[in-house]
Amino acid sequence: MDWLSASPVTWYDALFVFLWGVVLMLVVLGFVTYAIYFERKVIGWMQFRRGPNRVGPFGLLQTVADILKLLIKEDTIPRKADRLLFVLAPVLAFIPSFAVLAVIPYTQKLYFADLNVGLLYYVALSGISTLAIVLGGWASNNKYALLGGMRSAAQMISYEVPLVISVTGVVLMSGTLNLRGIVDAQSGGWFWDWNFLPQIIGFAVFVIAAISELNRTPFDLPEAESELVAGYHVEYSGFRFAFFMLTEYVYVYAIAGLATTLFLGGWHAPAPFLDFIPGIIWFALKFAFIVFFLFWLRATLPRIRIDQLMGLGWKLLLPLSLANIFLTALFYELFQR
Amino acid sequence: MTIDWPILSFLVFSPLVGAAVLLAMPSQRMRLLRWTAIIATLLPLALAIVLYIDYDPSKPGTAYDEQATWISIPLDKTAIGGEATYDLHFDYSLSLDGLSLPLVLLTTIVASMAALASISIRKRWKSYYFWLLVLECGMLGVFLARDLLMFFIFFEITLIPMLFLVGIWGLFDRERAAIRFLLYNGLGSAIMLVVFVILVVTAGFSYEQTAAGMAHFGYSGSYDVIAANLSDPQAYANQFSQAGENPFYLSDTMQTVLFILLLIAFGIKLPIVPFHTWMLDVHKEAPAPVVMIHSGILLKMGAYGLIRFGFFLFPEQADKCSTLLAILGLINLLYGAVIAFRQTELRLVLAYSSLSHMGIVLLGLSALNEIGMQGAVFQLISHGLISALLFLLLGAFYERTSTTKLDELGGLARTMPFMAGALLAAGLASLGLPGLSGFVGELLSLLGVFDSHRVIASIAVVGIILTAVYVLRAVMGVSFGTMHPRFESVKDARFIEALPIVVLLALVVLLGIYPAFVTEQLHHSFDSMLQQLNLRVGG
Amino acid sequence: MLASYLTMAAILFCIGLYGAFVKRNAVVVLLSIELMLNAVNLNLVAFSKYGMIPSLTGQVFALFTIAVAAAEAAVGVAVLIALFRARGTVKADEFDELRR
Amino acid sequence: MAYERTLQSMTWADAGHMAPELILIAMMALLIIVDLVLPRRIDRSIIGWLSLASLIGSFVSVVWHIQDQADQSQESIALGLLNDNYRIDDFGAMFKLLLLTAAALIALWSLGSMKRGTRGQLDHQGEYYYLLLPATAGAMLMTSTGDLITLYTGLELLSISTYVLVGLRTKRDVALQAASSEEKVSAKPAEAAFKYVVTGGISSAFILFGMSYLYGLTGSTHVGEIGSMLTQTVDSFRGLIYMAFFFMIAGFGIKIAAAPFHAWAPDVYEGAPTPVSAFLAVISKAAAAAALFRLFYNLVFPESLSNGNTIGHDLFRAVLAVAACAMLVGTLSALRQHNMKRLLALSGVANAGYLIVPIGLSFYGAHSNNAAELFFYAAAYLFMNIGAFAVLSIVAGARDSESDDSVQLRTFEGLYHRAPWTASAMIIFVLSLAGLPISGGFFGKLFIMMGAASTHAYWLVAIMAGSSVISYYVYFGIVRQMFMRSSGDVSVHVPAASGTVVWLCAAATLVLGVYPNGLLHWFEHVFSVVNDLLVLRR
Amino acid sequence: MTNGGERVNTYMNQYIIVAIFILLGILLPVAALTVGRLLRPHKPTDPKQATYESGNEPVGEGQVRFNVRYYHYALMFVIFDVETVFLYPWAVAYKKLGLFAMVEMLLFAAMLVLGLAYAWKKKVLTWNSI
Repeated sequence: MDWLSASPVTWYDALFVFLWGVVLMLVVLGFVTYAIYFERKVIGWMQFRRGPNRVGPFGLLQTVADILKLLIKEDTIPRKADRLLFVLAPVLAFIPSFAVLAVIPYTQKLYFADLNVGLLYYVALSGISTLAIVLGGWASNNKYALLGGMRSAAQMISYEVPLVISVTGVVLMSGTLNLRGIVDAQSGGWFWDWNFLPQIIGFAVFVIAAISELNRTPFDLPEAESELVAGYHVEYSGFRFAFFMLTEYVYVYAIAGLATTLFLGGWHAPAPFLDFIPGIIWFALKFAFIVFFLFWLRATLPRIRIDQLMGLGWKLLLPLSLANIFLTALFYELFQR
Repeated sequence: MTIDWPILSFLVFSPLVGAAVLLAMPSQRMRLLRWTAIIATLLPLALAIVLYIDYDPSKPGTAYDEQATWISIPLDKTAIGGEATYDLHFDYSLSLDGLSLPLVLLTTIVASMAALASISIRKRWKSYYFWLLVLECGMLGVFLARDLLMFFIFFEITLIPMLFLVGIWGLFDRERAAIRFLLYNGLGSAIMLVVFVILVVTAGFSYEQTAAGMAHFGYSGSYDVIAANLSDPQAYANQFSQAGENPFYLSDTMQTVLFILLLIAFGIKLPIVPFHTWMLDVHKEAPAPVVMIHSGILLKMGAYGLIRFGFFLFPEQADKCSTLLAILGLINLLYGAVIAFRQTELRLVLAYSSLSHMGIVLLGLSALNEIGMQGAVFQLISHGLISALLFLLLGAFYERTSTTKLDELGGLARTMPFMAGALLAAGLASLGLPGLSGFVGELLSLLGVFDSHRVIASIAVVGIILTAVYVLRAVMGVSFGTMHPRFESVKDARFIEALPIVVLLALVVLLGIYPAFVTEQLHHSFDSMLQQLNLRVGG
Repeated sequence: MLASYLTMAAILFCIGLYGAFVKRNAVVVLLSIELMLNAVNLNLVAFSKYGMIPSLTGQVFALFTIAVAAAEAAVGVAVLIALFRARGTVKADEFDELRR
Repeated sequence: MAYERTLQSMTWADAGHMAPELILIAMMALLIIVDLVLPRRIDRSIIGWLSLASLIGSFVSVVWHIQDQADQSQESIALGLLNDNYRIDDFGAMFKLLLLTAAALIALWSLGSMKRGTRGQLDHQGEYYYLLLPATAGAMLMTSTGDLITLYTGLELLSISTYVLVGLRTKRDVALQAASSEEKVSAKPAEAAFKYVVTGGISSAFILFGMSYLYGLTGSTHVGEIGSMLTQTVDSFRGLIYMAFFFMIAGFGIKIAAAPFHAWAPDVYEGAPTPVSAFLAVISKAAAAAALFRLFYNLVFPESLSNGNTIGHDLFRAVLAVAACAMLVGTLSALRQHNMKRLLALSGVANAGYLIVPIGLSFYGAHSNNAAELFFYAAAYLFMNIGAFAVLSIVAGARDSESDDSVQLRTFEGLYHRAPWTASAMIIFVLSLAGLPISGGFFGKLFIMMGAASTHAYWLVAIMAGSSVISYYVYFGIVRQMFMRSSGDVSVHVPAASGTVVWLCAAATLVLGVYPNGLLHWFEHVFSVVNDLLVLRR
Repeated sequence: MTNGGERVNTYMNQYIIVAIFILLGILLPVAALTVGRLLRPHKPTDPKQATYESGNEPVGEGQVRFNVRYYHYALMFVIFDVETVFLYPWAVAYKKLGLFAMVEMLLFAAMLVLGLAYAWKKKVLTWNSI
């Protein structure tokens, strides 16, 4: 949709976008609800368990029930906590996670903000969540929370660097930061025109770094129950805790969308003869695959140690992502010029 | 006889040759070091004597004039257009005239005598003689330099050796004396530098058309150029401009300011009364040979600078200020005399007497006529010799008696007849006894002043009488009267001490009975300046 | 429009300057300096859009400023860490060993 | 008037012209690797020698460039690389030679005074030597900028490298730290570095803030363009222009350590390793002064020419006021100082005052060699100051009592008896610092005074002369300790490298004093204002 | 997209969308928490509000001094994250710039890698304890 291309913007236009935003939000909330359900099911299935199956048909309402529980649960704020920051932290965590969704394009026509620096916008905003996590850990005035917060901050900033550098190769190939532009640059009909094959190193680094950014297994150290009780949100309960949780899953949504856009050709079909299927379907399929992939990893891999984690990020992924850029550039010089 | 090798450069730098030789010597060989230094001071002395004999006042300056480009910086031409050449010019320029000649001779003589008298120095001979020789180089340079920058540099060069000589070999409070010396004289030379810098960028500016049709502009530090420009009504420096577009214009007020600044700058050195305190410290603390040089020559540098840069460059302004100068001179004379009268220490008596005698110099200068000026310069020479002699004797006494207090000294004529006699003679010369050099200087100066400032001259006579009183009181007190028993066994002068005494005394007498020895040379130097003055003031 | 940006930047700059001079916590001092630099960036970017003669140069300049400021902050914090290790405090007014 | 910056990439030829800087940077990279790869037990002096070699190499390439230019044409033409962001001209080249000389001297001296096993040894020897290179490169960058961005980049490259250098600890600091029984342990280098970071940051912010206004008023960061635009816009935005320049003067004032922006200098110099203090005193000052000179000449001077507008004159006057303040404050506050490093820092404040006088002097037919004045004084200051600092490090190095931080004035007690030659060299430096003949410092001051006098700034001449006199007292204190006190007990060992530096500096100071003609002639021969200083867009 | 002015406006309008998203991001938690406040019980007691420390009485300050290592990582992050500020524009424009631009960026990256190698060698990247 060519949002607000007319100028000047009227209040009516703004309201229109707002309502569509609300729609997206509902979609995202629905996604989160059923992503959690799905995750539990997938893991259960992989571990020869059944997963949730009591509440509602096939346990479909399990997550809804969980959310309701959280909503009506008493909300305690520790006496020694820094109240303002404590309250602020989950909100601050959530805002960027939702705001980044503005730039993800679903199809040629379906997108919200068409920023020419879309990728940069994503990267910049997602960095803010780190702040919220540190804030939460600090404001709790609790040793576990603080250490968990610091750890997760260290982890997130460590992996943010390879993450943003790994996509530079994509930017280089498409010559734009606009996410729609990047998808357009991958059009060619066949799936090997997508970025993930030419940018295989970048893609690998991106996936690993993204998982770590999401604090998901095998990189879920900030929430390592066995070491830190529960990490930065140890003092959070009720709906405040829910927002941290929500943030994580919204980011799953965002990262899956981003990966689809950047590496998997967005709404493009894998082969020219499949073009008759609408782009949104292709997008959804790729998106779903990535989400599934994340859950799959969780069921498969053990958590790694923190020193391994940091070492992996700085000593392997960062040099690798840098090398990827120059390999790409060199390749371009040699064969495409 | 014409000397075609750069004798002036040899003269100025010959002490440095000695200094360099000294540096190569082992520092413990006291005798070797001493004799080397003495010989090193004899070298310039010999050269100075040659010059003195050879110098012919009837054709002044031509034979002894050494010039070479030292610093010549091309100013940036692209900024202005490139049609002309520009430069900033400082010359290596030494020149001799009737005014500097006697002072040069005086310098070499006193320096040699001081080197001879330095047997009282007990420590660190090597550095001592080294600095002494450097000092001599600086002093000779001051009297011979004919470029503003050269003059300034030599003037400054004298500071450092004096600093060390006072600060290391002085008496108890030597460091304080040294720092005061440095600060006062530094202030003086800083003021001088300011004046010089202003002179160079205004009066030093000249413009000439060179052969190829190119114009040449430039700043010059040359004394002659500046003097010529200042006296030339057509020069840039004297071209008044309404809108200030002539950056080289020196207004009348500015010239007066410059003259007064020079008066202060050299007045500190001379010293003129409110600026004299540092000089007392040096007299009190420095070792005798250093005081000989200080009182004998360094103070004269102030007077010399005042004459050369103050009076010669700004005769008109000097004329305007002549009453002020005369009053200052009178104050110096009376103040020095009165305070000297009240001193109980021989050192201080002599120090204040120096101050007082410099007052006479100032008086003579303020007359602004030939006779007064000659008197002033003669007084410089004469006082240089006399005070050198007095301090030499003082040092000798102090070495034997370890005191300079008048009430402790007394009756020394009995054990030391020669030295006491010399002291008496020097004292008489100092108070102006006819037949000795002091008389001629005072007489000529006062005669000059009588012409222009009658009242002041009359009062000055009182000062002369006072001088007689305090000098006699001090000298008599030392030589006669009751002798302290602990001085029974002191010995009279050794040969090496007697030698400078005799030489200096002889010169004092010589000048006293044959003053033309000096005045002859001076005669021509003042001519042009007085002409200039008469031209400008009269016309 | 421009005026409000400039005023904002000036205010930020002043706050930063005040903080840099007055604050006792060394970390806050470093932050204040960053604030001043950011005020400059605001100026530059505002000028590059609304200046007398708008041009991209201002944004380029701002990029350079950001990068260099980051390096400066990094060194600043590194130095502060070293200092903290030796002194066990980040209170700027306890850094008084010099001039004693 | 707005122009679009065409995208201009660097070419190999440009790289050739930038060789002096590139050599330094490349060598730094190389040395970092060498330092990382070499085993611990190997003495890091090797890195010192290598960085000395690269400084010399850079020097040679600058000389080669000047020579090359001279061969090609009568009037050397300045090159503007990368859209005139970077100026290869003789003004820059000259100052680069100066900076490289200083850096090389400092490196050589460090090889003596920070030798392994001595108490002057640094904890991070390798880092020290290779950080000298980017710092110098940054300073060089500052001298040849045609654009505010480049200027800022150079400034920060210099600053950030020096922040680290200041904070390096010597063995002595460690020993002091171990020896002090107090709860607060010694952390002088870190403290100094922190203070420097803070003031340096503030100064960058000031400079940038000023620059941002200049950019806003003219839409360009190219100094030539700003200069020509300013003459047009000057009437409508007086206030902003004043503000922009005052901020920049303040910022550069901090960098140059000119009073009243000098408060950091004594602390930082005291805490830093001595060669680093010298580096700050000489290279930072000279580079900032050169940059400020070019800036003022291009930005303010065109405006001051146009009739009726007085902003230029006011700004020049402001610089002169800072200069005067620096001279007076520097000397006066040095009077009561007993710590040698702080004393030299304050003397540096005073000298900074002299250094920026030529920037503030107006430029017209009767006075056109401001650049030469600045250059000569910077050269003289370089030698005398590095010399003095080197002597200080030699003297302090001899003392190893652990409770004493050994840079007090009394450390010099009786130096003449312990090390007569070093003391004699110190005399030369002290004379030069005080501005007494025959020394480079004297002529430097003299030329600046002549300049001031020929633009009729007589008040400034008086202040210069006056502060010189006051400074006699300061420097006499050192002389007094060295020559007039009885011998101290500690014998002085002069490391060969440090000794060489001291004597090179002493000789250079004397040569500049006896024959200033040489340097100045050369400068005037190579340099021409229109070609080398004005950054005009072609 | 007919003229420049309109293009600029469209460009700005995209940020209005972003602003709306941020607004929504704020609204949801505010709304949810407000609703939650109406629904949930509020019966604070002392033990409930005590800081959690595995059931023990809390010992000492909660905001303990943490390892300086975190700062090291922060420093590294600052340096490398800012690098991307330069990498992105470079990457976008790379095709227009040519080989020399690559060399330049290579040098730039090499400097940073040098920094990384330095940190590596100095054991900044090695995590030990806490």
